[in-house]
Amino acid sequence: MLIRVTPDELDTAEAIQAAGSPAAGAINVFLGVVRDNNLGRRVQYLEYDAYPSMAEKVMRELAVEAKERFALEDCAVLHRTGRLEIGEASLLIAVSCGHRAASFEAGHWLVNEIKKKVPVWKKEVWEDGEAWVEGPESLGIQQAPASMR
Amino acid sequence: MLIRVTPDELDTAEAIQAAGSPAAGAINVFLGVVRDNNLGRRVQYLEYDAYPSMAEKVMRELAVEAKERFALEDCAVLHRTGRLEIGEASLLIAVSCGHRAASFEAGHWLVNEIKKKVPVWKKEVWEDGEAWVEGPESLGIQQAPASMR
Amino acid sequence: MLLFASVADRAGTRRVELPYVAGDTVASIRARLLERFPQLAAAVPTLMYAINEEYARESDPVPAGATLAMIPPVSGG
Amino acid sequence: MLLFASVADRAGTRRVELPYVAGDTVASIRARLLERFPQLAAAVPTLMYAINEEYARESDPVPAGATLAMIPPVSGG
Repeated sequence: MLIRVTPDELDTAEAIQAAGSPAAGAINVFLGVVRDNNLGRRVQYLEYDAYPSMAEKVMRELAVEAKERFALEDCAVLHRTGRLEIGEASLLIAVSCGHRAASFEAGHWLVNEIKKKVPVWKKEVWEDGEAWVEGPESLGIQQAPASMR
Repeated sequence: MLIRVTPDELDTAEAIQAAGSPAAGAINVFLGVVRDNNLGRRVQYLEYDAYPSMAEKVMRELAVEAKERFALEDCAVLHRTGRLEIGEASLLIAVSCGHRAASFEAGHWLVNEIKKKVPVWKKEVWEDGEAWVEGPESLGIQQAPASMR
Repeated sequence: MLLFASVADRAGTRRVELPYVAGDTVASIRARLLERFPQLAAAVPTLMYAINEEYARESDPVPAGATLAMIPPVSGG
Repeated sequence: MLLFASVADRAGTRRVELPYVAGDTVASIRARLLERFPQLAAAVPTLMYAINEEYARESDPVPAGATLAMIPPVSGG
Protein backbone atom coordinates (compact mmCIF):
# COMPACT_ATOMS: atom_id res chain seq x y z
CA MET A 1 0.00 0.00 0.00
CA LEU A 2 1.46 3.33 -1.08
CA ILE A 3 0.20 6.49 0.66
CA ARG A 4 1.90 9.84 0.10
CA VAL A 5 1.40 13.59 0.33
CA THR A 6 4.16 15.26 -1.62
CA PRO A 7 5.12 18.48 -3.41
CA ASP A 8 6.64 16.38 -6.22
CA GLU A 9 5.00 15.37 -9.48
CA LEU A 10 2.82 12.25 -9.09
CA ASP A 11 4.15 9.20 -10.91
CA THR A 12 1.39 7.06 -12.40
CA ALA A 13 3.71 4.17 -13.24
CA GLU A 14 4.95 4.05 -9.64
CA ALA A 15 1.39 3.98 -8.30
CA ILE A 16 0.33 1.22 -10.70
CA GLN A 17 3.41 -0.76 -9.75
CA ALA A 18 2.67 -0.29 -6.04
CA ALA A 19 -0.98 -1.26 -6.42
CA GLY A 20 -0.31 -4.28 -8.62
CA SER A 21 -0.62 -7.92 -7.61
CA PRO A 22 -0.37 -11.27 -9.45
CA ALA A 23 -3.98 -11.98 -8.42
CA ALA A 24 -5.27 -8.71 -9.90
CA GLY A 25 -7.19 -8.82 -13.17
CA ALA A 26 -8.15 -5.16 -13.12
CA ILE A 27 -6.39 -1.97 -12.15
CA ASN A 28 -8.30 1.28 -12.00
CA VAL A 29 -6.43 4.56 -11.87
CA PHE A 30 -7.99 7.92 -11.17
CA LEU A 31 -6.21 11.20 -11.73
CA GLY A 32 -7.62 14.46 -10.48
CA VAL A 33 -6.08 17.03 -12.81
CA VAL A 34 -6.03 20.81 -12.85
CA ARG A 35 -8.71 22.06 -15.22
CA ASP A 36 -8.45 25.39 -17.01
CA ASN A 37 -11.88 26.46 -15.76
CA ASN A 38 -14.20 26.12 -12.76
CA LEU A 39 -17.78 27.31 -12.43
CA GLY A 40 -17.35 29.51 -15.47
CA ARG A 41 -14.05 31.18 -14.53
CA ARG A 42 -10.71 30.71 -16.27
CA VAL A 43 -8.22 29.17 -13.86
CA GLN A 44 -4.51 30.04 -14.24
CA TYR A 45 -3.17 27.57 -11.72
CA LEU A 46 -3.99 25.97 -8.36
CA GLU A 47 -2.14 26.14 -5.08
CA TYR A 48 -2.67 23.20 -2.71
CA ASP A 49 -2.24 23.50 1.05
CA ALA A 50 -2.33 20.39 3.26
CA TYR A 51 -1.90 19.11 6.77
CA PRO A 52 0.45 16.44 5.43
CA SER A 53 0.81 14.08 8.39
CA MET A 54 -2.94 14.03 9.07
CA ALA A 55 -3.74 13.84 5.36
CA GLU A 56 -1.60 10.72 5.02
CA LYS A 57 -3.23 9.25 8.11
CA VAL A 58 -6.75 9.80 6.76
CA MET A 59 -5.76 8.57 3.28
CA ARG A 60 -4.35 5.41 4.83
CA GLU A 61 -7.52 4.82 6.86
CA LEU A 62 -9.63 5.23 3.73
CA ALA A 63 -7.34 2.95 1.73
CA VAL A 64 -7.59 0.26 4.40
CA GLU A 65 -11.38 0.60 4.43
CA ALA A 66 -11.55 0.44 0.62
CA LYS A 67 -9.33 -2.64 0.57
CA GLU A 68 -11.71 -4.40 2.96
CA ARG A 69 -14.95 -3.13 1.45
CA PHE A 70 -14.12 -3.89 -2.21
CA ALA A 71 -11.79 -6.89 -1.68
CA LEU A 72 -8.89 -5.01 -3.24
CA GLU A 73 -5.58 -6.73 -3.78
CA ASP A 74 -3.76 -3.48 -3.08
CA CYS A 75 -3.96 0.26 -3.62
CA ALA A 76 -2.04 3.53 -3.81
CA VAL A 77 -3.26 7.02 -2.88
CA LEU A 78 -1.12 10.10 -3.54
CA HIS A 79 -1.91 13.78 -3.20
CA ARG A 80 0.27 16.59 -4.39
CA THR A 81 0.75 19.97 -2.70
CA GLY A 82 2.04 23.37 -3.77
CA ARG A 83 1.56 25.11 -7.09
CA LEU A 84 0.02 22.97 -9.87
CA GLU A 85 -0.31 24.03 -13.48
CA ILE A 86 -3.20 23.17 -15.84
CA GLY A 87 -3.07 19.48 -16.76
CA GLU A 88 -1.00 18.41 -13.75
CA ALA A 89 -2.34 15.72 -11.44
CA SER A 90 -3.23 16.69 -7.87
CA LEU A 91 -4.69 13.33 -6.84
CA LEU A 92 -3.67 9.86 -7.97
CA ILE A 93 -5.50 6.72 -6.91
CA ALA A 94 -4.68 3.23 -8.14
CA VAL A 95 -6.58 0.15 -7.01
CA SER A 96 -6.24 -3.45 -8.10
CA CYS A 97 -8.65 -6.33 -7.70
CA GLY A 98 -9.75 -9.59 -9.21
CA HIS A 99 -12.50 -8.22 -11.42
CA ARG A 100 -13.26 -4.97 -13.11
CA ALA A 101 -16.56 -3.85 -11.56
CA ALA A 102 -15.12 -3.62 -8.05
CA SER A 103 -12.11 -1.69 -9.36
CA PHE A 104 -14.36 1.07 -10.70
CA GLU A 105 -16.50 1.12 -7.55
CA ALA A 106 -13.46 1.24 -5.27
CA GLY A 107 -11.78 4.04 -7.22
CA HIS A 108 -14.95 6.12 -7.27
CA TRP A 109 -15.63 5.54 -3.58
CA LEU A 110 -12.07 6.52 -2.69
CA VAL A 111 -12.16 9.82 -4.63
CA ASN A 112 -15.46 10.75 -3.02
CA GLU A 113 -14.24 9.96 0.50
CA ILE A 114 -10.91 11.69 -0.05
CA LYS A 115 -12.67 14.84 -1.21
CA LYS A 116 -14.83 14.80 1.92
CA LYS A 117 -12.30 13.87 4.59
CA VAL A 118 -8.66 14.49 3.75
CA PRO A 119 -7.29 17.81 5.10
CA VAL A 120 -6.14 19.34 1.82
CA TRP A 121 -7.24 22.67 0.39
CA LYS A 122 -7.01 24.21 -3.05
CA LYS A 123 -6.72 27.86 -3.92
CA GLU A 124 -7.83 28.87 -7.40
CA VAL A 125 -5.80 31.60 -9.00
CA TRP A 126 -7.46 33.58 -11.81
CA GLU A 127 -6.19 36.46 -13.89
CA ASP A 128 -7.91 38.95 -11.60
CA GLY A 129 -7.90 37.33 -8.18
CA GLU A 130 -7.83 34.16 -6.19
CA ALA A 131 -9.92 32.17 -3.73
CA TRP A 132 -9.61 29.24 -1.39
CA VAL A 133 -12.16 26.65 -2.40
CA GLU A 134 -14.09 25.72 0.73
CA GLY A 135 -15.90 22.46 0.34
CA PRO A 136 -15.74 20.40 -2.82
CA GLU A 137 -17.81 22.48 -5.18
CA SER A 138 -17.90 25.97 -3.70
CA LEU A 139 -16.34 29.03 -5.25
CA GLY A 140 -14.68 29.72 -1.92
CA ILE A 141 -14.09 32.97 -0.14
CA GLN A 142 -13.52 35.53 -2.80
CA GLN A 143 -10.67 37.85 -2.15
CA ALA A 144 -9.96 41.17 -3.75
CA PRO A 145 -8.30 41.01 -7.17
CA ALA A 146 -4.53 40.64 -6.87
CA SER A 147 -4.06 44.04 -8.50
CA MET A 148 -5.88 45.75 -5.61
CA ARG A 149 -3.95 44.19 -2.74
CA MET B 1 -8.09 9.95 -29.78
CA LEU B 2 -5.62 7.09 -29.64
CA ILE B 3 -6.77 3.64 -30.82
CA ARG B 4 -4.31 0.80 -31.22
CA VAL B 5 -4.02 -2.99 -31.39
CA THR B 6 -0.39 -3.91 -30.90
CA PRO B 7 1.95 -6.74 -29.88
CA ASP B 8 4.00 -4.20 -27.91
CA GLU B 9 3.77 -3.42 -24.22
CA LEU B 10 1.02 -0.89 -23.48
CA ASP B 11 2.30 2.47 -22.27
CA THR B 12 0.05 4.03 -19.63
CA ALA B 13 1.82 7.40 -19.73
CA GLU B 14 1.31 7.61 -23.50
CA ALA B 15 -2.40 6.82 -23.15
CA ILE B 16 -2.89 9.39 -20.40
CA GLN B 17 -1.04 11.96 -22.48
CA ALA B 18 -3.18 11.16 -25.52
CA ALA B 19 -6.43 11.31 -23.54
CA GLY B 20 -5.56 14.52 -21.70
CA SER B 21 -7.07 17.95 -22.30
CA PRO B 22 -6.77 21.35 -20.57
CA ALA B 23 -10.52 21.20 -19.89
CA ALA B 24 -10.29 17.82 -18.17
CA GLY B 25 -10.56 17.68 -14.39
CA ALA B 26 -10.63 13.89 -14.21
CA ILE B 27 -8.81 11.11 -16.01
CA ASN B 28 -9.84 7.52 -15.49
CA VAL B 29 -7.54 4.74 -16.57
CA PHE B 30 -8.47 1.08 -16.70
CA LEU B 31 -5.96 -1.71 -17.13
CA GLY B 32 -7.03 -5.25 -17.79
CA VAL B 33 -4.11 -7.31 -16.50
CA VAL B 34 -3.20 -10.97 -16.68
CA ARG B 35 -4.25 -12.66 -13.46
CA ASP B 36 -2.50 -15.75 -12.11
CA ASN B 37 -5.81 -17.61 -11.80
CA ASN B 38 -9.21 -17.96 -13.47
CA LEU B 39 -12.22 -19.93 -12.30
CA GLY B 40 -10.06 -21.81 -9.85
CA ARG B 41 -7.20 -22.76 -12.21
CA ARG B 42 -3.64 -21.45 -12.05
CA VAL B 43 -2.84 -19.54 -15.22
CA GLN B 44 0.75 -19.54 -16.53
CA TYR B 45 0.30 -16.99 -19.27
CA LEU B 46 -2.23 -15.79 -21.85
CA GLU B 47 -2.00 -15.72 -25.61
CA TYR B 48 -4.15 -13.10 -27.38
CA ASP B 49 -5.34 -13.48 -30.94
CA ALA B 50 -7.04 -10.59 -32.75
CA TYR B 51 -8.47 -9.43 -36.03
CA PRO B 52 -6.41 -6.25 -35.71
CA SER B 53 -7.92 -4.03 -38.40
CA MET B 54 -11.50 -4.84 -37.39
CA ALA B 55 -10.63 -4.64 -33.68
CA GLU B 56 -9.29 -1.11 -34.16
CA LYS B 57 -12.38 -0.18 -36.17
CA VAL B 58 -14.76 -1.42 -33.44
CA MET B 59 -12.65 0.17 -30.70
CA ARG B 60 -12.78 3.48 -32.54
CA GLU B 61 -16.57 3.26 -32.97
CA LEU B 62 -16.96 2.56 -29.25
CA ALA B 63 -14.60 5.40 -28.33
CA VAL B 64 -16.58 7.82 -30.50
CA GLU B 65 -19.82 6.66 -28.90
CA ALA B 66 -18.35 6.98 -25.38
CA LYS B 67 -17.07 10.47 -26.15
CA GLU B 68 -20.55 11.54 -27.17
CA ARG B 69 -22.46 9.66 -24.47
CA PHE B 70 -20.31 10.78 -21.52
CA ALA B 71 -19.16 14.18 -22.84
CA LEU B 72 -15.54 13.07 -22.79
CA GLU B 73 -12.79 15.50 -23.66
CA ASP B 74 -10.80 12.69 -25.23
CA CYS B 75 -9.91 9.04 -24.83
CA ALA B 76 -7.45 6.27 -25.67
CA VAL B 77 -8.14 2.55 -26.15
CA LEU B 78 -5.32 0.07 -26.66
CA HIS B 79 -5.35 -3.72 -26.80
CA ARG B 80 -2.30 -5.91 -26.81
CA THR B 81 -1.87 -9.19 -28.71
CA GLY B 82 0.47 -12.16 -28.47
CA ARG B 83 1.87 -13.78 -25.35
CA LEU B 84 1.26 -11.90 -22.09
CA GLU B 85 2.76 -12.83 -18.75
CA ILE B 86 1.08 -12.49 -15.33
CA GLY B 87 0.77 -8.82 -14.38
CA GLU B 88 1.06 -7.49 -17.93
CA ALA B 89 -1.72 -5.28 -19.29
CA SER B 90 -3.83 -6.59 -22.16
CA LEU B 91 -6.29 -3.70 -22.29
CA LEU B 92 -5.67 -0.04 -21.55
CA ILE B 93 -8.41 2.57 -21.55
CA ALA B 94 -7.93 6.22 -20.62
CA VAL B 95 -10.76 8.75 -20.65
CA SER B 96 -10.77 12.39 -19.64
CA CYS B 97 -13.68 14.65 -18.81
CA GLY B 98 -14.69 17.66 -16.80
CA HIS B 99 -15.84 15.84 -13.70
CA ARG B 100 -15.06 12.56 -12.02
CA ALA B 101 -18.37 10.68 -12.03
CA ALA B 102 -18.59 10.59 -15.83
CA SER B 103 -14.97 9.44 -16.07
CA PHE B 104 -15.74 6.33 -14.02
CA GLU B 105 -18.97 5.65 -15.93
CA ALA B 106 -17.28 6.07 -19.30
CA GLY B 107 -14.36 3.83 -18.41
CA HIS B 108 -16.65 1.12 -17.11
CA TRP B 109 -18.99 1.34 -20.11
CA LEU B 110 -16.04 1.10 -22.49
CA VAL B 111 -14.56 -2.02 -20.88
CA ASN B 112 -17.92 -3.75 -20.93
CA GLU B 113 -18.56 -2.89 -24.59
CA ILE B 114 -15.04 -3.82 -25.64
CA LYS B 115 -15.38 -7.22 -23.98
CA LYS B 116 -18.63 -7.80 -25.86
CA LYS B 117 -17.77 -6.49 -29.31
CA VAL B 118 -14.08 -6.26 -30.15
CA PRO B 119 -12.75 -9.26 -32.13
CA VAL B 120 -10.00 -10.33 -29.75
CA TRP B 121 -9.60 -13.75 -28.15
CA LYS B 122 -7.57 -15.01 -25.24
CA LYS B 123 -6.13 -18.45 -24.75
CA GLU B 124 -5.36 -19.50 -21.20
CA VAL B 125 -2.30 -21.64 -20.77
CA TRP B 126 -2.09 -23.78 -17.63
CA GLU B 127 0.55 -26.20 -16.47
CA ASP B 128 -1.40 -29.16 -17.90
CA GLY B 129 -3.26 -27.76 -20.90
CA GLU B 130 -4.72 -24.73 -22.56
CA ALA B 131 -8.06 -23.38 -23.77
CA TRP B 132 -9.46 -20.59 -25.85
CA VAL B 133 -11.82 -18.57 -23.72
CA GLU B 134 -15.06 -18.26 -25.65
CA GLY B 135 -17.20 -15.45 -24.35
CA PRO B 136 -16.14 -13.20 -21.53
CA GLU B 137 -16.38 -15.55 -18.56
CA SER B 138 -16.35 -19.05 -20.02
CA LEU B 139 -13.67 -21.65 -19.46
CA GLY B 140 -13.48 -22.13 -23.20
CA ILE B 141 -13.00 -25.28 -25.18
CA GLN B 142 -10.80 -27.50 -23.13
CA GLN B 143 -8.07 -29.15 -25.06
CA ALA B 144 -6.06 -32.16 -24.12
CA PRO B 145 -3.16 -31.50 -21.76
CA ALA B 146 -0.09 -30.36 -23.67
CA SER B 147 1.77 -33.47 -22.59
CA MET B 148 -0.75 -35.67 -24.42
CA ARG B 149 -0.64 -33.89 -27.76
CA MET C 1 -11.79 -16.00 -45.56
CA LEU C 2 -10.23 -15.25 -42.17
CA LEU C 3 -10.30 -17.67 -39.25
CA PHE C 4 -9.31 -16.88 -35.67
CA ALA C 5 -8.61 -18.42 -32.28
CA SER C 6 -10.26 -21.83 -31.71
CA VAL C 7 -11.65 -21.91 -35.27
CA ALA C 8 -8.21 -21.31 -36.77
CA ASP C 9 -6.76 -24.00 -34.50
CA ARG C 10 -9.39 -26.54 -35.55
CA ALA C 11 -8.98 -25.74 -39.24
CA GLY C 12 -5.20 -25.67 -38.93
CA THR C 13 -5.10 -22.41 -40.88
CA ARG C 14 -5.92 -18.71 -40.39
CA ARG C 15 -6.74 -17.98 -44.02
CA VAL C 16 -8.80 -19.88 -46.57
CA GLU C 17 -9.22 -18.83 -50.20
CA LEU C 18 -12.77 -19.61 -51.36
CA PRO C 19 -14.10 -18.14 -54.61
CA TYR C 20 -17.30 -16.13 -54.06
CA VAL C 21 -19.92 -16.09 -56.83
CA ALA C 22 -22.80 -13.72 -57.46
CA GLY C 23 -25.63 -14.55 -55.07
CA ASP C 24 -23.34 -15.95 -52.39
CA THR C 25 -24.30 -15.18 -48.83
CA VAL C 26 -22.42 -15.69 -45.57
CA ALA C 27 -24.35 -18.94 -45.12
CA SER C 28 -23.62 -20.33 -48.58
CA ILE C 29 -19.91 -19.62 -48.28
CA ARG C 30 -19.88 -21.08 -44.78
CA ALA C 31 -21.42 -24.28 -46.22
CA ARG C 32 -18.50 -24.57 -48.66
CA LEU C 33 -16.06 -23.94 -45.82
CA LEU C 34 -17.62 -26.82 -43.82
CA GLU C 35 -17.23 -29.18 -46.80
CA ARG C 36 -13.51 -28.55 -46.61
CA PHE C 37 -13.30 -28.40 -42.80
CA PRO C 38 -16.07 -30.60 -41.35
CA GLN C 39 -14.37 -30.30 -37.94
CA LEU C 40 -15.66 -26.70 -37.78
CA ALA C 41 -19.32 -27.78 -37.65
CA ALA C 42 -19.41 -27.82 -33.85
CA ALA C 43 -18.35 -24.16 -33.75
CA VAL C 44 -21.09 -22.90 -36.09
CA PRO C 45 -23.82 -22.30 -33.46
CA THR C 46 -21.63 -19.74 -31.65
CA LEU C 47 -20.07 -18.04 -34.68
CA MET C 48 -20.56 -14.45 -35.73
CA TYR C 49 -19.45 -13.09 -39.10
CA ALA C 50 -17.85 -9.96 -40.51
CA ILE C 51 -17.85 -8.70 -44.07
CA ASN C 52 -15.11 -6.14 -44.66
CA GLU C 53 -14.62 -5.67 -40.89
CA GLU C 54 -18.32 -5.06 -40.24
CA TYR C 55 -20.48 -7.53 -38.29
CA ALA C 56 -22.87 -9.28 -40.72
CA ARG C 57 -25.80 -11.72 -40.70
CA GLU C 58 -25.86 -15.21 -42.17
CA SER C 59 -28.27 -14.03 -44.85
CA ASP C 60 -26.15 -11.05 -45.95
CA PRO C 61 -24.80 -11.17 -49.51
CA VAL C 62 -21.01 -11.21 -49.82
CA PRO C 63 -19.80 -8.94 -52.63
CA ALA C 64 -17.00 -10.18 -54.89
CA GLY C 65 -13.62 -9.26 -53.45
CA ALA C 66 -15.01 -8.80 -49.94
CA THR C 67 -13.16 -10.12 -46.91
CA LEU C 68 -15.29 -12.54 -44.91
CA ALA C 69 -14.29 -13.44 -41.34
CA MET C 70 -15.56 -16.09 -38.94
CA ILE C 71 -15.77 -14.55 -35.46
CA PRO C 72 -15.90 -16.94 -32.49
CA PRO C 73 -17.27 -15.52 -29.22
CA VAL C 74 -14.88 -12.72 -28.32
CA SER C 75 -12.91 -12.72 -25.07
CA GLY C 76 -10.69 -9.66 -25.16
CA GLY C 77 -10.00 -7.25 -22.35
CA MET D 1 -2.12 25.20 17.13
CA LEU D 2 -2.05 24.68 13.37
CA LEU D 3 -3.92 26.88 10.90
CA PHE D 4 -4.42 26.15 7.22
CA ALA D 5 -5.61 27.64 3.93
CA SER D 6 -8.04 30.57 4.33
CA VAL D 7 -7.73 30.53 8.12
CA ALA D 8 -3.94 30.76 7.97
CA ASP D 9 -4.26 33.59 5.44
CA ARG D 10 -6.66 35.55 7.65
CA ALA D 11 -4.53 35.04 10.75
CA GLY D 12 -1.33 35.81 8.86
CA THR D 13 0.30 32.73 10.37
CA ARG D 14 0.18 28.93 10.09
CA ARG D 15 1.17 28.20 13.66
CA VAL D 16 0.05 29.72 16.96
CA GLU D 17 1.49 28.77 20.35
CA LEU D 18 -1.28 28.80 22.95
CA PRO D 19 -0.73 27.23 26.40
CA TYR D 20 -3.33 24.54 27.18
CA VAL D 21 -4.39 24.04 30.78
CA ALA D 22 -6.11 21.11 32.47
CA GLY D 23 -9.81 21.19 31.59
CA ASP D 24 -9.25 22.95 28.25
CA THR D 25 -11.49 21.81 25.41
CA VAL D 26 -11.36 22.57 21.70
CA ALA D 27 -13.95 25.28 22.32
CA SER D 28 -12.12 26.98 25.20
CA ILE D 29 -8.85 27.08 23.27
CA ARG D 30 -10.65 28.34 20.19
CA ALA D 31 -12.09 31.17 22.32
CA ARG D 32 -8.55 32.25 23.26
CA LEU D 33 -7.51 32.04 19.61
CA LEU D 34 -10.35 34.37 18.64
CA GLU D 35 -9.24 36.92 21.27
CA ARG D 36 -5.92 37.16 19.46
CA PHE D 37 -7.36 36.85 15.95
CA PRO D 38 -10.89 38.30 15.96
CA GLN D 39 -10.82 38.22 12.15
CA LEU D 40 -11.23 34.43 12.35
CA ALA D 41 -14.72 34.68 13.89
CA ALA D 42 -16.44 34.51 10.51
CA ALA D 43 -14.76 31.18 9.76
CA VAL D 44 -15.88 29.46 12.99
CA PRO D 45 -19.25 28.15 11.75
CA THR D 46 -17.56 26.06 9.04
CA LEU D 47 -14.52 24.87 11.02
CA MET D 48 -13.71 21.32 11.97
CA TYR D 49 -10.99 20.38 14.46
CA ALA D 50 -8.30 17.78 14.87
CA ILE D 51 -6.47 16.70 18.02
CA ASN D 52 -3.25 14.83 17.24
CA GLU D 53 -4.36 14.32 13.61
CA GLU D 54 -7.73 12.88 14.57
CA TYR D 55 -11.01 14.71 13.90
CA ALA D 56 -12.45 16.00 17.20
CA ARG D 57 -15.57 17.73 18.57
CA GLU D 58 -15.74 21.20 20.11
CA SER D 59 -16.44 19.65 23.48
CA ASP D 60 -13.46 17.26 23.42
CA PRO D 61 -10.75 17.85 26.04
CA VAL D 62 -7.32 18.73 24.68
CA PRO D 63 -4.53 16.92 26.59
CA ALA D 64 -1.38 18.84 27.48
CA GLY D 65 1.16 18.63 24.67
CA ALA D 66 -1.47 17.72 22.08
CA THR D 67 -1.46 19.28 18.64
CA LEU D 68 -4.72 21.06 17.88
CA ALA D 69 -5.57 21.99 14.28
CA MET D 70 -8.30 24.16 12.80
CA ILE D 71 -9.65 22.44 9.69
CA PRO D 72 -11.56 24.62 7.20
CA PRO D 73 -13.86 22.77 4.76
CA VAL D 74 -11.56 20.53 2.78
CA SER D 75 -11.23 20.79 -0.99
CA GLY D 76 -8.59 18.31 -2.05
CA GLY D 77 -8.66 16.00 -4.99
